Amino acid sequence: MEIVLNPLLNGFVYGMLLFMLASGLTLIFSMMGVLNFAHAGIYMIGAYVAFDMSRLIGFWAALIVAPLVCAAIGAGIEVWGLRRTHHNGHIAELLFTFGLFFIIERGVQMVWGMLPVPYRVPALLDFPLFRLYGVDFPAYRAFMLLIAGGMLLAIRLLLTRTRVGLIIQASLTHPQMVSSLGHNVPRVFTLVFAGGCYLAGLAGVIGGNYQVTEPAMAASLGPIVFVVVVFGGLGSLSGCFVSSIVIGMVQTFAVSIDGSLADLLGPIVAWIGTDNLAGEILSIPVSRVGPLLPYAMMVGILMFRPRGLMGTRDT
Amino acid sequence: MNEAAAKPPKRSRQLWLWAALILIGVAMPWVFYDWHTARQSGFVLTMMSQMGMMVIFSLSYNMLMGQSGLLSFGHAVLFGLGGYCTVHFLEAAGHHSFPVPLELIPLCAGLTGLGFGIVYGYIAATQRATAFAMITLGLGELTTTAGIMFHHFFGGEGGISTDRTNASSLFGLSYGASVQVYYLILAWTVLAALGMLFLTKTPLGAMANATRDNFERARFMGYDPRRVRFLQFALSGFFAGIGGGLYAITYEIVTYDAVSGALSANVVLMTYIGGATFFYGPILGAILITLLQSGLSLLSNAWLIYVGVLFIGMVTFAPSGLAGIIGAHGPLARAGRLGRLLVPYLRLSIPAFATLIGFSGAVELTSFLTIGEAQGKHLVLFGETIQVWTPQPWIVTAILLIGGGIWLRRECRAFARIWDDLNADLKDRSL
Amino acid sequence: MKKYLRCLAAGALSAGMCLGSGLARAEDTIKIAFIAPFSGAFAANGDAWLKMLTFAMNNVNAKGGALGKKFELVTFDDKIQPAEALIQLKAATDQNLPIILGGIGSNVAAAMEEGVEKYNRRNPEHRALYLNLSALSMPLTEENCSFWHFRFASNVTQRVASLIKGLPKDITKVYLMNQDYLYGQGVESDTKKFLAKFRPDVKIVGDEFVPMGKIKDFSSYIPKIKESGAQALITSNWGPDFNLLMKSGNEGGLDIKYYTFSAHLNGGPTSMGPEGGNRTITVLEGHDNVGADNHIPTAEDFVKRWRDTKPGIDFVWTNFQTTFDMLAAAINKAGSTDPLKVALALEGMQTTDIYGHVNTMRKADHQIQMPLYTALFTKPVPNDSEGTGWGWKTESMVSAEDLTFPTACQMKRPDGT
Amino acid sequence: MEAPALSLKNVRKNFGPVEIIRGVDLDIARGERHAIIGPNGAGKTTLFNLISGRFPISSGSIALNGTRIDQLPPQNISRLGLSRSFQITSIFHRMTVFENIRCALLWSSGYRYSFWSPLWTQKALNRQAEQLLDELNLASRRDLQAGLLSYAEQRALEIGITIAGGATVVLLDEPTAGMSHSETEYAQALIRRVTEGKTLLMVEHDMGVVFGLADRISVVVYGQVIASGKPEDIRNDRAVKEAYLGALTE
Repeated sequence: MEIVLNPLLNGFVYGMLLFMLASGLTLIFSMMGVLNFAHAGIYMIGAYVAFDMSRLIGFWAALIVAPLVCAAIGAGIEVWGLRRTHHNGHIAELLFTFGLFFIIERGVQMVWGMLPVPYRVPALLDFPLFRLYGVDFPAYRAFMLLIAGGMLLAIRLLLTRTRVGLIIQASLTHPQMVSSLGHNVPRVFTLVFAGGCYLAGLAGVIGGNYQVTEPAMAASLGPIVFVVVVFGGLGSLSGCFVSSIVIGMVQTFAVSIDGSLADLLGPIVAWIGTDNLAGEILSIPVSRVGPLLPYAMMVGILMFRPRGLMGTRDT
Repeated sequence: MNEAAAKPPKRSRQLWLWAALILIGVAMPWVFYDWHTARQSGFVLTMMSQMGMMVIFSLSYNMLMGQSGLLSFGHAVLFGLGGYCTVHFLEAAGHHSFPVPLELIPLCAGLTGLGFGIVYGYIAATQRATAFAMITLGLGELTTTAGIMFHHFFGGEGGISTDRTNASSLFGLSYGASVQVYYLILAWTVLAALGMLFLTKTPLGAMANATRDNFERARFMGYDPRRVRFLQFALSGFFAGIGGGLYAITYEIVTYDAVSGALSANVVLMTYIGGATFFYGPILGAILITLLQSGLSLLSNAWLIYVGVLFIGMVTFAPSGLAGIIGAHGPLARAGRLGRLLVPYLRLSIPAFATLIGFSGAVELTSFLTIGEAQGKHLVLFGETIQVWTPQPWIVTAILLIGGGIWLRRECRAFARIWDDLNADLKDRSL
Repeated sequence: MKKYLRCLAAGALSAGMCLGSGLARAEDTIKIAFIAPFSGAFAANGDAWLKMLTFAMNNVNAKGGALGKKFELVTFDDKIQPAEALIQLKAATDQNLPIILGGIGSNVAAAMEEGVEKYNRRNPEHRALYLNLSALSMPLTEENCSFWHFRFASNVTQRVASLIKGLPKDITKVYLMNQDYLYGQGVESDTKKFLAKFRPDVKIVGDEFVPMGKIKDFSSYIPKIKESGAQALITSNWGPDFNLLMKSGNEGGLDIKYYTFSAHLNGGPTSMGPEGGNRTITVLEGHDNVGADNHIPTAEDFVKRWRDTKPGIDFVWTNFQTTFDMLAAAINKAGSTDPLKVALALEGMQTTDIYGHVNTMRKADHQIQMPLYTALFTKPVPNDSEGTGWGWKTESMVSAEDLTFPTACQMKRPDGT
Repeated sequence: MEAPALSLKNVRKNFGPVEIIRGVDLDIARGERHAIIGPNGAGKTTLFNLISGRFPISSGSIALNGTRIDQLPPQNISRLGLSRSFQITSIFHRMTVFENIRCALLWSSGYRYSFWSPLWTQKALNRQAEQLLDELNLASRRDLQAGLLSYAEQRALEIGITIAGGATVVLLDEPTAGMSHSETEYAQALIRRVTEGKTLLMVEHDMGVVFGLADRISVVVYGQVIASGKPEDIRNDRAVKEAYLGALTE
């Protein structure tokens, strides 16, 4: 039990962080067809802004303000950038966000320097909440779960109970339909993009001190978020949620497995020997390749089911 | 391809242009020859060699991006694997078990690239558009990590190295001197470019364009778009492999950087900035980006920002890249009206220059505020240290940037009017 | 108004802005090339290295430099890419800068060592000399060793040996965790080797490899470590892989010591902060409190002058000073900056470092032999690191003699030497 | 006896719970010009999509010259000699008009996926493409990007692409939709000319075109063929009248 429960809990926390990032991305992707490469960049900005603000006005105020800053940046990007490239097609939009990511990454280095900044968990939450088989579970992680859960609830309510939410929901599955119904689609686009960036910013605020706030944080998390979104499927928030948790779990569980293919195929490996590439690949334990599994999963699912786990449309 | 339909008189002119470009390539090492020390400029040679292989690489990328409408984020995998194999070939040549002269080793690298292209292409070509992009991203990530993890083939993060003089030569050259390697690269670049140009004029090339424009229609004409994508991917792997082989021959070491996402991203930038809709666009892009990378990075720490802004600017305002901008002047040039644009261009250039300076000033000042500070450097111009903490330079920069920007906007509108008038006039006459 | 005009003129050229000390250079200097990443993921290291190097160089210049000339650094950006480093190598040799400093990133260092070796073979009239400041991987001075490469930092084996020798007697159970690439694998095998040799009483209760830079949450490792009953974790993880590991450990209530190799590098103390206090031990060439701890006036003066420049980081690479001291001595001895003569002069050279120890450049493999320290991140200390309030306090020192190991290097020497 | 050019047997198609095509039986003889008419949303275009393999059918069978084609992907159906056009113009926008036509000729000329035969030396192929351009009256637009053509010209190109490959069975989906009166007349003549000797199945709203071209007409309403016969029979069919009037009064 203890082998399972701890990774389960931690995988869940990590999965929730992924979900906060991925939910915004999936909203943007499903509706506008743009895989926003700059999304993880916004996450990073969120973390850095929160770091600065938590020193000026405290963590709790930063929790409110920093995501709003990110939302404003997102709205700006949509209005002054993406909208202008829209008529050149999705590829151009994707490349636009791709270039934007370059600039954000370098810009952050220019403004905040290249070294990690000491963005720490607020003292109020810096205590172990409970012990599980001798390992502490920090209160901050519980707080993260709380925020992520609250956010999930808020998105659900927003999408199902408000007019804007209904339009967005319809746009997720039938983007052309909604625009032909005469809704101001550009405004909805801006709203969704800003909303997605808000979520990324919020993830940055609570993820920045859960991990390390440094200029490489975006580049290292970005691809994984893509994997989550693509794996979960286009136009499906629940798919996104499931795939976030699955990938969070896979990444955390894989490291606790010490076996390798060689253990299963003992005699064959003995015959091949470990002194060549094939033997080397076979004798690598699962715990070492664990973090690669999501990519393999993504490639696999795209080959055979391009709409992802629970998607409504092909990617 | 637009130029496929180029009119005969233009084609001969183009031919001269290409001949001139090759001639420049041949002459370049001697322009930078240092007669005092009787040495070639190693920097220029290496940079030109880099340009050569990047030209091949980005042209091969454009077989996917421009010609087939496939956005790959893992193209460096094919390039780098070609490079890795070349190192192994050269090592084998050192043990006399690989009797291929150095001149032909890029061809072997190309064949391995083709092999990997077939394997990766089989997986990636199942999808198109964003799904294709994501598959290539995943494959690239997997391969890069494998490159760091496995030692027998990839040599870990230290990479594997070799000696190009191991191999024999058809012409009795040693290939010790970089200038010999440079000419080898130049020859292969020309060959590969011709090869890829040829491919655009074949049924497969035509169908690649067709599936790019409308893959569904292609199916109703009897073609399987997946097969077209697959063949195009594999063939582009062949040329990327040649590029990788030349990389291995030039640097004699291949590390995981050669398969990494950074290089894959770079080739996207090169191809797009150069212009993916024209065959020759990536050539321009590769040359420009290599210049920026090796040249601008000597001057400014923030060179990546400039490249990023250039890229975004291109995506937003000139989606057909540099080649597109040049191409747009074609009709006017043929009509002999290019002179009419001289004054508007001059008018445009002043605010553009001011904005550029304001922008780079802002970037450099910010960069010196943080990074420069970290390096303990000072911003020095004309022997005078600029105090980045004083307001004057910031005010000047802000005036240039904002004022120049507003002025530029106005001039741009005026320019657009003149441009439209001229083109409309031209159209009227031709009808 | 005039001032503004001048600024305008200055702004007019800011597009083509120059790095560093600018255009008005005195011609009569010995220029040294420094090829390092100034952009990309490792740019922070390039910056920090440059700062320390410049300080070390100024110290030598203050004593008169070499051959009556002052030293000057010319920087080249390799973007932590081997290919780019080789282009910049050509740029440096074009500018007749035969002496090249470098050493950030083992991949780049391996490419540079090979590149210089081949370059010298093919251009015997214009050779280059590669002085490696900080790339630690073993092959550089073992199977790939080159006459034209000198390593001015202790290598992986020496570092691991000093860590094992400095391991307190009461620690009997250790857990190994290393990144899954050449460096981490080297540390792991050396750790096992030296534990068996020097500390047969210590039991290895866990041995783990993690993929580099891929793990975002180390908490799944914590139960494993806890369960193993380890008292200490020996890890070569650096950057986020170390910081995240310790963060997860602390949050999970893991009460063990972390024996590391890189926690002292620039940015390390900031990211550890109080969380790393009294539990992080690192192996280093020196730190800002060695002088104060042992009352070495030269070192105290050195640190004081260093801190007066407000560098924001500790001077942990004390071997940078040794590098410049040796280089100046070698150039004086050779009477020129000819790479071959300087290289021959460097072989077997001995100088005294700022702590008063004798450092030797071994002829057989061009590997410096110098003492190493292990230090604990603690407070209070005379000089704290990066303004955190915490700093390094020496735990143990292992002399150069104890870190001298046989080499497998079979160096191909130039003809007639 | 010779198998019909196209034979549909009890073809059904549902999207989710909604059945769009509800058991269509249709035989089209070789060389016949057959028009399908019916109110909007009757499932005419869906029927085309099923025949040409764009969507898989839910049940039933479709045979082309006696060969089952209902399980084949579109490219294989096309190779068996069935070609179709689209209601929404579907051409290669960024290629020239000439290249559009030449691409459509490639498979049937046996080039397949060749990457070794340079197109500029393929005299016969190029001549054939030029000829077709003349036939389509598009010769003057030869080197223009297809996306820049006028609407009527694009429709002509659409038909050109459809018949270029030498298919024996041609499906045209509203070839004259959105055309002016004179354009329609021109298109009608064009269709008559280029489909000479072929089996033609077309969906069309313009009754002038339908009665001008078709040998036989089928009426599709709510996913079923309610009537099929000679033009004059259809004109007098009561069910058809009801369906149409019903549709109009809705």
